[in-house]
Amino acid sequence: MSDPILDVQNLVGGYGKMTILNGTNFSVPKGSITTVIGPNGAGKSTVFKAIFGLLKLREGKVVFKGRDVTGLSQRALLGAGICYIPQGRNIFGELSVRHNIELGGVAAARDFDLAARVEAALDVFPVLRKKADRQASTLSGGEQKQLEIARGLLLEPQLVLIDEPSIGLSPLMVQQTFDMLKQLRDRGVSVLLIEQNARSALEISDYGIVLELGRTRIIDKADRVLADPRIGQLFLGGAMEETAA
Amino acid sequence: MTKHSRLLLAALAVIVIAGLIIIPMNFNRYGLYILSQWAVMTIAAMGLNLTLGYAGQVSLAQGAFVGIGAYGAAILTTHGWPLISALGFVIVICFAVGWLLGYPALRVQHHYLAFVTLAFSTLAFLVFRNESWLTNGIYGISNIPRPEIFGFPTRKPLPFYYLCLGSLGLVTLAMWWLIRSPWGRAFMALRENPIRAQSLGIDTRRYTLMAFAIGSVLGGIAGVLYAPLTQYVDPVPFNLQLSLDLLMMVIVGGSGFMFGPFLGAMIAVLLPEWLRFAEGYYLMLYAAAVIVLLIYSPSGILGILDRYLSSRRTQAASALRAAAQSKLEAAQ
Amino acid sequence: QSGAPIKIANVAELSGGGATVGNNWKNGIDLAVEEINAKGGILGRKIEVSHADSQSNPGVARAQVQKALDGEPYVLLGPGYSGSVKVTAPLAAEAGITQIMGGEAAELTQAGNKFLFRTSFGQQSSMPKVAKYVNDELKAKSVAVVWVNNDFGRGGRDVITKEFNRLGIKVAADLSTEAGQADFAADVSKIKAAAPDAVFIYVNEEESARILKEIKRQGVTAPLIGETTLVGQKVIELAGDAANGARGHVGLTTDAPVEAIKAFRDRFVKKYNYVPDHNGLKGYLAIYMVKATTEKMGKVDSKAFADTLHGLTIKTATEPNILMDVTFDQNGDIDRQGFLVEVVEGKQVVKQVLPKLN
Amino acid sequence: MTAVLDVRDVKKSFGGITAVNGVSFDVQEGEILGLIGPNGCGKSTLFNCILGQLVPSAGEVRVDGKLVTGQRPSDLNRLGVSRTFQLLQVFPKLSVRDNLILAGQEHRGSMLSRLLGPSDAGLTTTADQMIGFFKLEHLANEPAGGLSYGQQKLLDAAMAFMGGPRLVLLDEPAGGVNPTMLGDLKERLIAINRERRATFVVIEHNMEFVMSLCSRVMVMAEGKVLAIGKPDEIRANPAVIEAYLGH
Amino acid sequence: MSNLLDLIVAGLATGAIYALVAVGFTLLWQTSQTINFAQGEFVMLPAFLMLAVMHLGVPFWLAVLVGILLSALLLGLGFKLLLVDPMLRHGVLPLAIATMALAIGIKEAVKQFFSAEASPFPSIVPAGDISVLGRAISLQSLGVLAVAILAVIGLTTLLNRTSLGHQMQAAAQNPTVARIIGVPVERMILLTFLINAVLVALASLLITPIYLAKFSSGEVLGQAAFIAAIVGGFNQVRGAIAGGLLIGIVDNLAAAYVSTQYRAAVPMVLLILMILFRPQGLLGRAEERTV
Ligand SMILES: Nc1ncnc2c1ncn2[C@@H]1O[C@H](COP(=O)(O)OP(=O)(O)OP(=O)(O)O)[C@@H](O)[C@H]1O
Ligand SMILES: Nc1ncnc2c1ncn2[C@@H]1O[C@H](COP(=O)(O)OP(=O)(O)OP(=O)(O)O)[C@@H](O)[C@H]1O
Ligand SMILES: CC(C)C[C@H](N)C(=O)O
Ligand SMILES: [Mg+2]
Ligand SMILES: [Mg+2]
Repeated sequence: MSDPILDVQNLVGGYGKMTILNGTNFSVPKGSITTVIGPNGAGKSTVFKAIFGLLKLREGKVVFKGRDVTGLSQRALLGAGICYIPQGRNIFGELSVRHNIELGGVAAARDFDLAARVEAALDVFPVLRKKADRQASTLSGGEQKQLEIARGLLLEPQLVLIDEPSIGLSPLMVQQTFDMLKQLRDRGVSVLLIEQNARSALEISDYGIVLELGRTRIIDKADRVLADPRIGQLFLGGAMEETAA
Repeated sequence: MTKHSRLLLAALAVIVIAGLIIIPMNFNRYGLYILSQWAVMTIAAMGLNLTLGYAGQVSLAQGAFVGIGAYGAAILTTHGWPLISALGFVIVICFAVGWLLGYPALRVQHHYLAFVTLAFSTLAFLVFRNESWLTNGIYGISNIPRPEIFGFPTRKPLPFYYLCLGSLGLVTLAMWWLIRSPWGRAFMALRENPIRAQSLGIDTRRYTLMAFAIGSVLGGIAGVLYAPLTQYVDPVPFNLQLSLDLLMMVIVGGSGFMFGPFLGAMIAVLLPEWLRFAEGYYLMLYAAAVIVLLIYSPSGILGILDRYLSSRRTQAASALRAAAQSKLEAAQ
Repeated sequence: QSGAPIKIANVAELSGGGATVGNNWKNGIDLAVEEINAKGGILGRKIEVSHADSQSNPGVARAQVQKALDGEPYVLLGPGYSGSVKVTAPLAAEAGITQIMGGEAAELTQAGNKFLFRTSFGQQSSMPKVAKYVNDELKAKSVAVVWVNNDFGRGGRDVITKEFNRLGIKVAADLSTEAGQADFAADVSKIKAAAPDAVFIYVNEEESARILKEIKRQGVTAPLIGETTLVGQKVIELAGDAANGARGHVGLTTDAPVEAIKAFRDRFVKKYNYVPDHNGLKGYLAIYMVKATTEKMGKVDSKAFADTLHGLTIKTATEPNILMDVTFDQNGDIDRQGFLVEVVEGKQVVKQVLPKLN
Repeated sequence: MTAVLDVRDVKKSFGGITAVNGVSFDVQEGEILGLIGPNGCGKSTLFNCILGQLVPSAGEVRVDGKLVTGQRPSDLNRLGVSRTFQLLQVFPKLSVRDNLILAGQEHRGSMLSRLLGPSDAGLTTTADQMIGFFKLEHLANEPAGGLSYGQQKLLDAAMAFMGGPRLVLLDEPAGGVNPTMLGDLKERLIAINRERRATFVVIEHNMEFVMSLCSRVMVMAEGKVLAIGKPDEIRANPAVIEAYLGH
Repeated sequence: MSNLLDLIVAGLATGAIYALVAVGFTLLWQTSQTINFAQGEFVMLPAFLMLAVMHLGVPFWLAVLVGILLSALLLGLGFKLLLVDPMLRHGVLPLAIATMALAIGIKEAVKQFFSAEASPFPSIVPAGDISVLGRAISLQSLGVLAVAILAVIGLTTLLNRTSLGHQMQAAAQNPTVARIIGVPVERMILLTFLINAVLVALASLLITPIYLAKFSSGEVLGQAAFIAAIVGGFNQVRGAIAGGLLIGIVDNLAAAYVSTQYRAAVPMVLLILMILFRPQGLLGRAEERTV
């Protein structure tokens, strides 16, 4: 693999006494789209939380552009050029759509042209422009997701952590979103993506990572992962089932 | 829960109950009075714990129901009714009023609900104070008799304490049954996610009203014991402060835990007494103690225990996950 | 045994709505105890007072009195709120312990309790004097009555209304107010609308100050009359100019033209840094009542205490710190000099001394 | 034969915005109807109008021929209509098993018998079957709030099946669910459909899932019905491709 | 009729006081979702701090400054660090209860270390009345009203028009998400409490000359402000003004035309009706949400 922008080393951590990540290792090559797949409950989202400093790690390191960023504040991580768009609904329902987007620029540097970026974001998502002055909670599920993506990308990050963006988006919008990620890559931005929509995601990706029970099982070029016969079996989550029974 | 820990719990329960029966036998009047007060307040707090802790309906009116119960008992027993029939009367009244008070909860929640019930508390106080023809107003009702239970007089402090303790026991049993029944689960559903609950066929209206009505009845029962305990009822103790105190008992003890109110009432009723040695500073100490307790465990005293138990459970689940992992590793 | 301290228990409103009352009372007690102990105590025995807080709540008062009685005190002092007195008096009576309290409600001493004593005039004796003054001096035909809606205020209002009725004075407005009330605009505008010949005001000190200010603002000119709580030093301090012209009957006041009281006031201010209200005097006197009674018996005997105090007259000649001659009747009510005062240019001026009856 | 669900001219507007603009359709017993359409076209709002979460501004909803417009969700549920929501909606502090028991208990006995009867309303076995089916055994006693997104989504769907419903409305049940589990979900859905002749309406953006599951698909756009028909017809409909599917 | 006008003007004066206390109340809700049961005590305390400083022989104006500073330190920074930080994540109730305890603590401390007596407090607004609609209204009351309105205008602008304000609201609505997008949540909360602390200090300065400095004066104020905040609309700072003034007027009209014994009931009934039929308050907006 080429020069990594992000290097995740031996992460151990979880929720309370529950250990979810048990020595997770992988790295994200610079200027690539890397997709993480794995069964439900594998710990994919947990890895993202760990990278973004939202999970107390018991062990391990997160290295971004050669610098140890483990446990930095979110503001610092944003400043360093990482952004995180989590799974589920994460908007400020009582604020207007526009204000929600603008808040994406909170961590911006002083010389950052926020207004222009907001306009650009509204260009990318015409629905949001149409509803810019509405209370964000009145948006439909998919529109809220678009809002989150627009807000998350406002700062022009170097590394995007994006957790299942396709949930709730119409096929057309999924396509658009994936196209957007591709464009980002073409501009040199690195993307770390989690998707259950594995096939489409891997198709646009350079690398694929399969995560199970908190550990990376396969790390390879995306097309090879797609073709890997083990994938089908892994998605069954077989091991878990046996132990629990 | 393992069999072992269940046995341990049963043993603990027996010891506590025996303690509550035996130790006070050589208490002085004051000690018995305070303990009786604890039992009475525990009953009222248990009612609020149902409404608030389990069903998630914020109420600042529980004190008013204690008042309704106390006035009901005071008025009726001074007119020659036996306490038990006064109790019956109060239960019916509190159920009905509690049910009605629940209606606003169908429209508004959280702090808005808190304020509607706050308003009710204030109104109840004004009625107690202003409707002299019924309540004797600010002068209050004195010479409230203590009852005879199965021919045993409870005029003396010790028998009356046993009456309070016995009532607490009965109420606890009933509450335990209620909470572990499907009703209990429905109440919690109301608290956790009313919208989802509705779509699962849970008649949130009826359960909300029930939560208010039953909780209020417990407030009323506490009041029925309060009147013969102090043998004098006036409006002052039933102002908003009592409702706030009861709320505090629930939260400090651990809201949504069966035995939270027992501990909460202990903090609210017994702790200030223990702190009296500090004289002018005792209420300051008390306030500080409550604050420190909440800082240490915002989910209340039983929250500490709960954290411990759930971390043990999580540990077990974590071990299971680790086992699965090594199996997976081995399979490769 | 004879050298052991005499234990006295005080239960009072040290916190809550009555804290001002209770703390004055407590301070008065402590001052008296300090004086007595400094001079060797009562019959050679020191006094030891325990203070307990009733939180201004009758239920708590009952618990605290119970606790105090469990400790078998020589005498029980307090509480100051009539309601709290009412719940606790039966307990003390049952235990056979004398209770010297601060309540003013008329009914307290009318229930035949043989162990309960006042430190101030009950409303049944103060209100008729006020009514008489309104009738004889002000020649008012109609009055507005403003009272605080607790047992103190309501009690006073009930007695005075009866007196006014008896004298043929019309109650033109009957206004209840709340403890802690800040805005009296509506009440005063009602007074104004009723256009009475006089206004009777029976509320706590701070509220007195506020209503006086509002009365001044709205330009009500009818004479204002009240009781101790209308014309006290505190009210004058808080109300400023607005207090001028207010009159009232006062049983105990630190402004009384009595040397002993002035001296008391100085001692109190020296110790506590503020001028006490009548509750401070009441607490102080309670302790000297204990002293005088005990010395009269010649022994410390809690059983005989109440009997001795009934019918007892304590004279300043024998006990200077009783401040004014006083007699206790069979109900525990007091007979003592009283004063009719008026606030003139920010000073309480005694207009008339109402002599002790017998 | 009357339709299980009959929706006539339902409209819903919020202030000036018309989210659902006169939608009519019906669903026959045993049918699985797919509901697709671009984001914000009014699908969820339509569900909410049918199920009483929102009161429609106009129009009628009938279940088994009975007019139910504006009825409370809980009453509808006890008529045998259940649903899931687009956003996660579980009871976070209750255990997974309690979530499921709760989902079925109101369909057992009367209010009184539920108070006096057994604490699980006799549903533990059914609940555990459901848990087994969605491979959540190891989490059965965990609070539902600690489940991963996909797991909660599955639990949510499982809850909709607990009361033995006749008509189930699912709002994006597949979102975030792993493809393998999605197969299981589909299987379960079809089994319930076959065994109990339960009827389904499924909002979903996952075309594979919709097209392989549904007998008919309805497409909405801008609050209106754009097309309704067999999956193949819909897939080939140029208007649908334009508005929704893309290429 | 003239009587009615009298009552309304007088009600405005009292209402202004309620409004001023209520502003901080709604601010705390809107920017940290906390309910401060000690808000009344927060208004009571700074006056005593100023009095204490004055006892040391410090001139009034300096004492005022020191009082505001101390208040920011104690009621702003201290409050946030000690109570809010550990409890904020656990929902509204534990913190609300802790503030109830805090209210007891503050009252008792003032009583114990200062006095149980009421004392007068110098007014920074000159005494005297001016004529409004032909009625006398005191300059003090007008001062209170002016400050309340200024505070509301300032805060509304801050919250709705500035990025800082949006960040504050975001931090309150969903701290986790706010953090993710880089809002310094801690700092926003601190700012909230500092603003509130300064506001209560100002309120104390203006209100105490009217209410007198007394350990218990926060009780009435706190409750009135509470009700005013709800009636006006809890989630809108400007609702506090409307709610406060309305409660002040209604209270007076109730006393005059309903019954003095039940005067406290009338605002309560108003409150209940308000909540049932317009829960978002007079000027609040509905908290909408899609399911
Ligand atoms: N807040 C939490 N508290 C406790 N346990 C949690 C919490 N969040 C997740 N878990 C547990 O951690 C494990 C991994 O969760 P995570 O959300 O990382 O899974 P995921 O791989 O993202 O799954 P999905 O594809 O469903 O989103 C799950 O078993 C889940 O039960
Ligand atoms: N409470 C509301 N107030 C105002 N507008 C609303 C409200 N709820 C929904 N809307 C609007 O109604 C339209 C339809 O929303 P709906 O949630 O039904 O869309 P949907 O088809 O479910 O979309 P998605 O696929 O993104 O979930 C949207 O434009 C939305 O903004
Ligand atoms: C408020 C006080 C003056 C109380 C009064 N001593 C009473 O009798 O209740
Ligand atoms: Mg996930
Ligand atoms: Mg939707």
